[in-house]
Amino acid sequence: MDYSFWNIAPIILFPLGAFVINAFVGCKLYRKGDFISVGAIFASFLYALRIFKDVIVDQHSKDFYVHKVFTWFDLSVGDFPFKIDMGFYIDSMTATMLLMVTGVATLIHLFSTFYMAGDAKYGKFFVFLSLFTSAMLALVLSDNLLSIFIFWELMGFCSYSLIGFYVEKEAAGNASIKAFMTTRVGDVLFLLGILAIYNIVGSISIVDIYSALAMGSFEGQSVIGVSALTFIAVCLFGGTIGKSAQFPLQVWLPDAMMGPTPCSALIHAATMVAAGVYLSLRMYPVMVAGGITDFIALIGVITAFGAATIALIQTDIKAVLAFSTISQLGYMVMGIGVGAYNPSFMHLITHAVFKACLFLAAGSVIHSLHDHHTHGHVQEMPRMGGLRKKMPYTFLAMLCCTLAISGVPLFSGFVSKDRILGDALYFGMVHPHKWMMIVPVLGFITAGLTAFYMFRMLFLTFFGAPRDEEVYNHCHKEHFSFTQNFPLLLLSLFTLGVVYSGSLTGLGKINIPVVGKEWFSTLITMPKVEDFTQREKVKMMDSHLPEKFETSHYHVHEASEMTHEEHVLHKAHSIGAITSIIIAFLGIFFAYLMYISKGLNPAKWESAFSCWNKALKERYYFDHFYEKILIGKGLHGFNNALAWFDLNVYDRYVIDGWEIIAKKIYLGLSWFDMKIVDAIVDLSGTIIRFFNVTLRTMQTGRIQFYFVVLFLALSGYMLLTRI
Amino acid sequence: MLVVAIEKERTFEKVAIVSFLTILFILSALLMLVSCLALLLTKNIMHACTFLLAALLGVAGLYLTLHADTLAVTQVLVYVGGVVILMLFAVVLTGGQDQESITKEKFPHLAPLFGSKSTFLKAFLVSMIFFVAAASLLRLGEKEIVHVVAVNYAPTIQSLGQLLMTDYLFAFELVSVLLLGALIGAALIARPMKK
Amino acid sequence: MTDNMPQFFQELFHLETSDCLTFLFYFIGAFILVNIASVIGGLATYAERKISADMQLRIGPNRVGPYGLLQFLADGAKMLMKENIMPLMADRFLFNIAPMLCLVGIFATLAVLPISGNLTLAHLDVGVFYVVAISSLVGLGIFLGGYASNSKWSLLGGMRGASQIISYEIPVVISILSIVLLSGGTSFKTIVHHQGGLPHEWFVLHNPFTFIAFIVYFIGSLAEANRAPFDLPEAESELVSGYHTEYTGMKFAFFALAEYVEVFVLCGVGATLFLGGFNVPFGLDTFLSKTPFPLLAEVVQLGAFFTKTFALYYLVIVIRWTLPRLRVDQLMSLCWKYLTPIALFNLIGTAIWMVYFHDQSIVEIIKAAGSHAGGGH
Amino acid sequence: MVSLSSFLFLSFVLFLTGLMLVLGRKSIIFVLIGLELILNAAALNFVAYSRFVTEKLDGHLFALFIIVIAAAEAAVALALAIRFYQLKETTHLDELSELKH
Repeated sequence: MDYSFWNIAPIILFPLGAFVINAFVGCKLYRKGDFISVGAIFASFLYALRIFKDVIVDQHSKDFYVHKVFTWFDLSVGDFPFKIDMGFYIDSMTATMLLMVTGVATLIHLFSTFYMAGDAKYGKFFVFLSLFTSAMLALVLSDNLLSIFIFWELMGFCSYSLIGFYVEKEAAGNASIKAFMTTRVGDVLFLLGILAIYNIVGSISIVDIYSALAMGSFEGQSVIGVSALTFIAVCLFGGTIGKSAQFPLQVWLPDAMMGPTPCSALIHAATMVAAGVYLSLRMYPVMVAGGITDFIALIGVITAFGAATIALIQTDIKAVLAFSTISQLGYMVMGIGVGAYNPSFMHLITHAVFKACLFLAAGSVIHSLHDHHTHGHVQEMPRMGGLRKKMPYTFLAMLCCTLAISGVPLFSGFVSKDRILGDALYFGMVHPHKWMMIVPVLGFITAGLTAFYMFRMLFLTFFGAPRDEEVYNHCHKEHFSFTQNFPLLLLSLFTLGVVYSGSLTGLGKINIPVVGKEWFSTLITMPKVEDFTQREKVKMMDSHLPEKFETSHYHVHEASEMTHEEHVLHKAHSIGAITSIIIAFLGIFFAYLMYISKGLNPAKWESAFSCWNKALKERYYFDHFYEKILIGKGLHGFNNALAWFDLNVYDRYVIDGWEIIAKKIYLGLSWFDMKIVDAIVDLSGTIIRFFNVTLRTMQTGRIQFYFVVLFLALSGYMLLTRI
Repeated sequence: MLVVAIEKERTFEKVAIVSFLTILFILSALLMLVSCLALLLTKNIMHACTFLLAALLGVAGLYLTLHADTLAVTQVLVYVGGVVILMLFAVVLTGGQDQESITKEKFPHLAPLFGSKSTFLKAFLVSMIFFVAAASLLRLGEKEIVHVVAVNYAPTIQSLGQLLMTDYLFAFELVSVLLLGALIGAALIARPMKK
Repeated sequence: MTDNMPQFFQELFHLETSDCLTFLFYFIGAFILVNIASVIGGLATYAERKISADMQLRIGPNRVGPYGLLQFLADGAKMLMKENIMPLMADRFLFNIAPMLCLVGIFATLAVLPISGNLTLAHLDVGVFYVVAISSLVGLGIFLGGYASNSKWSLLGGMRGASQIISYEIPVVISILSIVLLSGGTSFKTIVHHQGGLPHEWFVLHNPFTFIAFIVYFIGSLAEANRAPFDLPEAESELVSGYHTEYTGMKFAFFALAEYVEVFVLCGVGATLFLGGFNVPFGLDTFLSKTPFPLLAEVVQLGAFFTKTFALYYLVIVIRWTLPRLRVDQLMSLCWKYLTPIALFNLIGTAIWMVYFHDQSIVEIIKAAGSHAGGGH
Repeated sequence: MVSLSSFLFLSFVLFLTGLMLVLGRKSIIFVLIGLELILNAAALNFVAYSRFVTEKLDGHLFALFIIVIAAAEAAVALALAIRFYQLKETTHLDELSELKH
């Protein structure tokens, strides 16, 4: 397929077009224009499919990439280069991301037509949804950091507007501002990173950054004392922390659940939060060169473990899912940290799929449970229970996804999480600092916790007796409806591990011939920086230029004897796999004990770990810390200090002082004017009067007298000039 | 009035011509000087006009000595035929010639310079001395020790006509405009006052 | 080759030309011409009285000399004996000078009058121009005469005479200019050479414009000489003979003589300019000059010139006794409103004619057309 | 011999008399006569130089123009004189003092 502009651009332009149409004429259209949004995203899904088929299935070469560029603006003056190019960068990772985003988005659009059916601002929802999807797709396709940053901000805006969709709820407004602000902190760091890169490399296109890295143009450079690479790596990772709600800045994601569930599904589960991880994946070579992989790993594992622990005691179904998202994102970041490049990307894809499915299922559950008193939807798990009979399809989807996320073999979760944990273990063993073993240990514990709280949620909602009779009776039996159940089931279909690993168990033990070899792991590998030095950019519009893509043969040393690391790696993986399976089932068993067979009494546990429990409820006091201390004491204090300075020092001395000086100058000037200028004026007056008197008598009025004067003057002149 | 024959092609011997010319020069110079003197002394305007006539004829004679025959004839035609008669008409039209004597001088001591005949003679002599002194002072004489060459007496009217029509065409046209202006202007100014 | 009278005499007497000798010859030449002119002037008075008498069916002077020919001498003698009276308050100096000026003005023009090929006193290159210039002195003389005699009539006569002469000088000069234009030079010699002997070769019949120029010239010269229809200055009835009322004796004779000689000169110039001057028809003079007696050529040329001049003179006299006198305003309007414009257009006409017909006269054009039509070669 | 300086002398005399007349005489006509003399003096100079020094006819032409312009000037001046007489009944120059301060 030829990668001309009009084969790639429609992916972005369809949702953008839908956004524009809906935004302006949406409300007048039939069904408020939802069919336009769905159709648009489906069209871009088809295009993405076409690219996916070409890149992954046809080319199937690890090094294939397409890089089409056009100059956005060129303000370079003299030898100062200030030229920003925009363009597309498509390689296997982009193709998969495109497919995942468009696929999930299409299904979510479909589901939201069901979920938002009765809503007053029905059309408006789709407007923001389309805008968001186009921004996300553009980010994935873009070839340089600046366009990534632009669409990054656009997504931030869409998430802000969608979180604050139910404007009437005051809490929703606060949550949207909170989300926007916290991500903004991350964005500032991200922008700093971009500027630093531009300052050193002179261009911010990914290809240029890689070639700069290869040529080592970063060495020796330093920004504010810190070595350039580490500074840039930290800043870029700061962006990821902000966007993917990592350790310090994860407070906004739980509150983001105020928005409608499909939006949470799409934005706060599958795509937007994944963007942070996608950025780190893209900039992985910079991170490695920056030497902050350990730091990343630590941040990842802390986030994962912290979020998992908080999820244990959550009662709201969406809160549980929110914290599980944070924890899984923590896993991905840890994967990057420990060097599991491919597994972390795979986990990103698989997590996007089953988390979206979980959220949609939760959405359909919430949608069907009505509370007569508040006329709102019930989200509290204690009021649910026993919905299995009422909502069989939702239950089925929920079950598959919960199995996937808790890492049960045969499911996609296990495939990706196990590889991450394996690499983490290997990382722990190989790492010079022994205490780094904590990373795999916490990783495995978090896996267990995940399994426990997911199944806790499952049992509380679908199993056991219905705790709230009235709600339960009112929930009508669910019959298969295309918009509600089809997306769920399709997504749950994709949670099967075989889809990604090509082997039944996911460990490559039992290969299934039809799917072919491990397509995922072979295609997406860490970008080798050296290859990028000689690849030039191809101008966007002049399609007659053949794209340059080398298909360097990835020399896979087949069955040569295993080097020492690989031996250790293999050993680590086998241990990792076994332990993770054990822990997963352990978690499930505990959940079963506690909630189905009531062997364990949750109340007793709570009382045992009361202080721990309270902390969990307060979400480790992060919110408290931010509101009270960081802002209350820090910012307000700083603000007051500034105000004081402005009032007392600046106004008093600078403004008023100037007034005094002005007065002095004025006095001097007036004196000068009086004494000197006036004197001169009078002088000229007297001179003129003097001349007037003397010259007047000359005019005798007799012509001959004038002749005489004339003649004398002339002759005098003649004589003088001659002598 | 002496009639001098100026041959067109043939040139007399140098001697003849030169002597002719000197005679002519002396006579016309004499005529001019005498008329100038008379002009200075006469009180009667009519006499002044006749003396002016004589002076101008003298100048015409001088032109002849300078081989400017066209100029001499033009001089006679324009001045004698035109200007002097005009002057005479003007004199008659402005009340004859008895205005001269009264001088309304405010500065009596300057009167001699502007009034009586004797001062004129004195003034004239003084100026002559002044001229001689100035000439010697400025060494006018030496500058052009010009040898008197017997220039063949080519008639000038032909070449003058050509010059007028080629190099000085602009001046020629300008003069025509000037004359037109003078013509109309004079006629207009001298119209009798409508009392 | 002799060119003018002094050289003619030198060759005649084969004398070596020295300075004072040439001067002498010029003097002799001048003397002869002046006398001839005065005699002609005198005869003119006689002729006029005879012709006027004849026109009025009376006899005219026949007492003095054969057929009254010597009448003018008698008049001259009378003038000499008359007492020179000068008006009391007259301006003595100007009173005496005025007649002198007139006479000088006229006799000076004789120098250039082209009597014959060799006998003209001086072939001035600016001949025509010179005649016009010097003849303007007459106007001055008349005015001064009028003014100097300190009487109202003579003053009026003098002013009228002067203004008449000045204003008629313009049409005369312009008509002369058209002839000068045709002949390409202002000397009489070139003008005469441009004309042939036979009438059709004369300038008068050269083209219609020159014919009109001749008429304008003739009228102008009449006015310039204060003759006949324009003799206002000495109009007997109103101004008691105008400017020379106070003049008696020889001064009056000067005025009268000046007047008659001026008419002769103007007719001579007219003849030269328009009627072919001393050209003899059928190239007789060139033929005779080759014969042993070159003098005969001169005589023949003289004869041609004088016959033409006297013809014109006769015409002038006849006009005097036929046309009534013009009023002053008619006189002035005739000059400025009719003659001058006609003369100007005439000048432009001749210029156009010259450019268009390449200086050919009508007869030549007809001949050329004829030969051209007949298979011209 | 007749040389340039003699002509210069003559023109100077002319000029001087002209100047005397212009400055000395009270009647307008006298002033104009003086003016004519001055102009003629200049023209004479031109012709003298053209004859003795340059041998070209430009001097003659210049003198020609001087004569023509002098004639025009004389005409206008005399017209003014007549108008002056009509206004002031006298030709005495001192009457012409309106421009006094």
